[in-house]
Amino acid sequence: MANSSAAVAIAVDNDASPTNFSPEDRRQGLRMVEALLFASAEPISAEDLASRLPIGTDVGGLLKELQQNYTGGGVNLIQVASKWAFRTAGDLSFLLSRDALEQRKLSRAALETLAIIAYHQPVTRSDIEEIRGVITSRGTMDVLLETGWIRMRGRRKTPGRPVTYGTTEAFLAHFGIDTVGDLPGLDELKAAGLLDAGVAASFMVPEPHASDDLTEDEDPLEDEALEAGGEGSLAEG
Amino acid sequence: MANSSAAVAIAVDNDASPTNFSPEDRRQGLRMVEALLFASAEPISAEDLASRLPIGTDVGGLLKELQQNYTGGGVNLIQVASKWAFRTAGDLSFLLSRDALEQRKLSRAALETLAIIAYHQPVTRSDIEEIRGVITSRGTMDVLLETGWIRMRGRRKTPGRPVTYGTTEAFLAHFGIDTVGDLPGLDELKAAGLLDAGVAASFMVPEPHASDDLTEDEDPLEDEALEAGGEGSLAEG
Amino acid sequence: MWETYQPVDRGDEQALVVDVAGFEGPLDLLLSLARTQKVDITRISILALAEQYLTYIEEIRRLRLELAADYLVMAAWLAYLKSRLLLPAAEGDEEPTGEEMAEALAFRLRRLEAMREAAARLANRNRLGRDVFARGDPEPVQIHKRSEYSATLYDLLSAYATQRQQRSVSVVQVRRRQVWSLQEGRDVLMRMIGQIAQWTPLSVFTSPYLSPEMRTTVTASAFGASLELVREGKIDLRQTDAFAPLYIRDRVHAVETSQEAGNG
Repeated sequence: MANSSAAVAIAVDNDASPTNFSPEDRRQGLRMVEALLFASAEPISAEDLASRLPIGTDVGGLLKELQQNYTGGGVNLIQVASKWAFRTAGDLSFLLSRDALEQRKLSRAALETLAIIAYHQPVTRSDIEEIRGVITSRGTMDVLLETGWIRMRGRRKTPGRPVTYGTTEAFLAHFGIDTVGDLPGLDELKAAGLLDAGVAASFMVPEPHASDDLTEDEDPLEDEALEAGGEGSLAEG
Repeated sequence: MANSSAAVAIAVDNDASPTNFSPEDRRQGLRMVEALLFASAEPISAEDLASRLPIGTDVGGLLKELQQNYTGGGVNLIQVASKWAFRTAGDLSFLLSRDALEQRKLSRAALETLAIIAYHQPVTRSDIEEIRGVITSRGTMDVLLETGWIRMRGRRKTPGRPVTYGTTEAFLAHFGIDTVGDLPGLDELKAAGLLDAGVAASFMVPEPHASDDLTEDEDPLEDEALEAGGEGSLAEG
Repeated sequence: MWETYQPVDRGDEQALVVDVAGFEGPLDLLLSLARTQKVDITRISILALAEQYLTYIEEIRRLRLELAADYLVMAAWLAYLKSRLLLPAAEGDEEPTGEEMAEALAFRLRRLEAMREAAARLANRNRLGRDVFARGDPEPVQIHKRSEYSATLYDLLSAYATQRQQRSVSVVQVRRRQVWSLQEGRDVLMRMIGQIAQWTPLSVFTSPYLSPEMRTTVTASAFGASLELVREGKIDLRQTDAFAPLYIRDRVHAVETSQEAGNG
């Protein structure tokens, strides 16, 4: 993940050979970035912005400037899911609670499972069960899949080829996280060895890995698995 | 309209006896107004804003200040029907529209019509219908005009003054021919196997009129015809 | 969002009689018991914890409460762990030592605890649609579809030649066959379905258009159009038997009518 976001920065920098952009061009560029981001409810990537702006626009620089301009305001420019979005300032949540969408309350089991998937991804159902020490009910996974916050990534290259799970962009967007590497407390957990397999060295619990690319010990999902995911994961348990 | 917004301003001013609001309170008020307007699905009236802000907040003043802050930016705070909303700056509306190019094939009817226009130009819609033996649908002509391969040349000097059609430079460019005079004639079509050798002796393939100049029995198009081409051609049929 | 974890107060004997169903498995129960040691989970006494767990399980069994197998398996394992911790390991023992086993359990408890904290941290973040909000009235990008047509000279010439040739032959025909296009059939139906809530034979819709020689084409295109409308959810189509008359009904209208009937 860190790698891919570095790649983005480089790509943007490459584009942005700020050749002969006048201060006026720059001001106009800033207005355009502001308008594009403001108009969209969904986060937009720097590449996407670049593709909609004059060639050579220093998108990275403009984004930083814009972010600076909005700092401390009632609306902030934030980075989520490796993209950019305007969001109301977090401290004003009391003011806007009236607008809050009715959100489905996740059970404690579901939230715990979500956290395990986020911090340990790619992770199989039996990994989750090993950590929680209890069978994961079918309903828990269904609820999480329904939120769109987790997805089936692939299959682990181990006997039984269990389905692996990971988080989605929607997860990052919902929780206001830029990349999986930015999960709160991730470094401390890593340092404490709590993301290591530890007990049963027979299976691997790698570091969170949300990139769409499969890891070495993952195979792609076949179509059948995507449709009948429940069945696939049952076989695992 | 102007009246009702004046009334609002007065009402707000009445509410807003800015008693003892510190600069910090004012800054916070501005942030709140900004966040509320940003998150709202529709424009909000000053009264509505006031009802969600601390009592005594100078909503009118804050709105003016906020509007000032956004002036010249990519997004503006505007008044619609005496309510307030953020909107993309008018001069940047082009950012919010995108062209999607779609590759399409011409229908059989359009191809036939196009070929008839090419060979028989200048030709009216009823000429085409006589040659094809079917009514030319409005859509067919629209599609052909959209391709840029045909154009309205003028009007025939006959009762009803029907519009005459011909091909364009773009037509020649697309089909890779220099002039319409280079379109294959009867013998060439036969040689190419496109026409049966035994076609009736009376069967003729016209020599296309290659010049952009109007023929003797054509009048120039009036400007109105260019604009309301559709209507003009309806009248013909 | 996050149901706060409520450690069961086990300060006295009364508290031991707790519904075991409230726990999410033996690890959860162990974590909960560990809290009663009132020490940092990293410095917990596994031996004391094992004893607590076993006491608890015995109490539950004494009360003849049902226990899931998981809890009993854990109890058996903890009893074994206890014995390993209390008795010196035999010479050449291949099995893990009591300390290793205790450490493994402590690790699992720490890890579960850490994941719970992580879950709570996630749940308490400023969340989209709850604490922070996106633009409420986004201005979507308008996509203007522009078509680019392509055709080859061959397409053009063969269309021309074929058409002219067919036509030169068909001139002989006395009368041009009239065809009711799919579009026309569709237009007629669209104009009319708004008015028809009850099942109506399709032929009623087309009859004003029927002349003997046109009957076939009209019926075919009206039928084709009606299928398209069914697909778009605008009308319902019904036929009781093969070759029986087709009935159609305006779907929107029909729904409203049935609702009214339901209310009345």
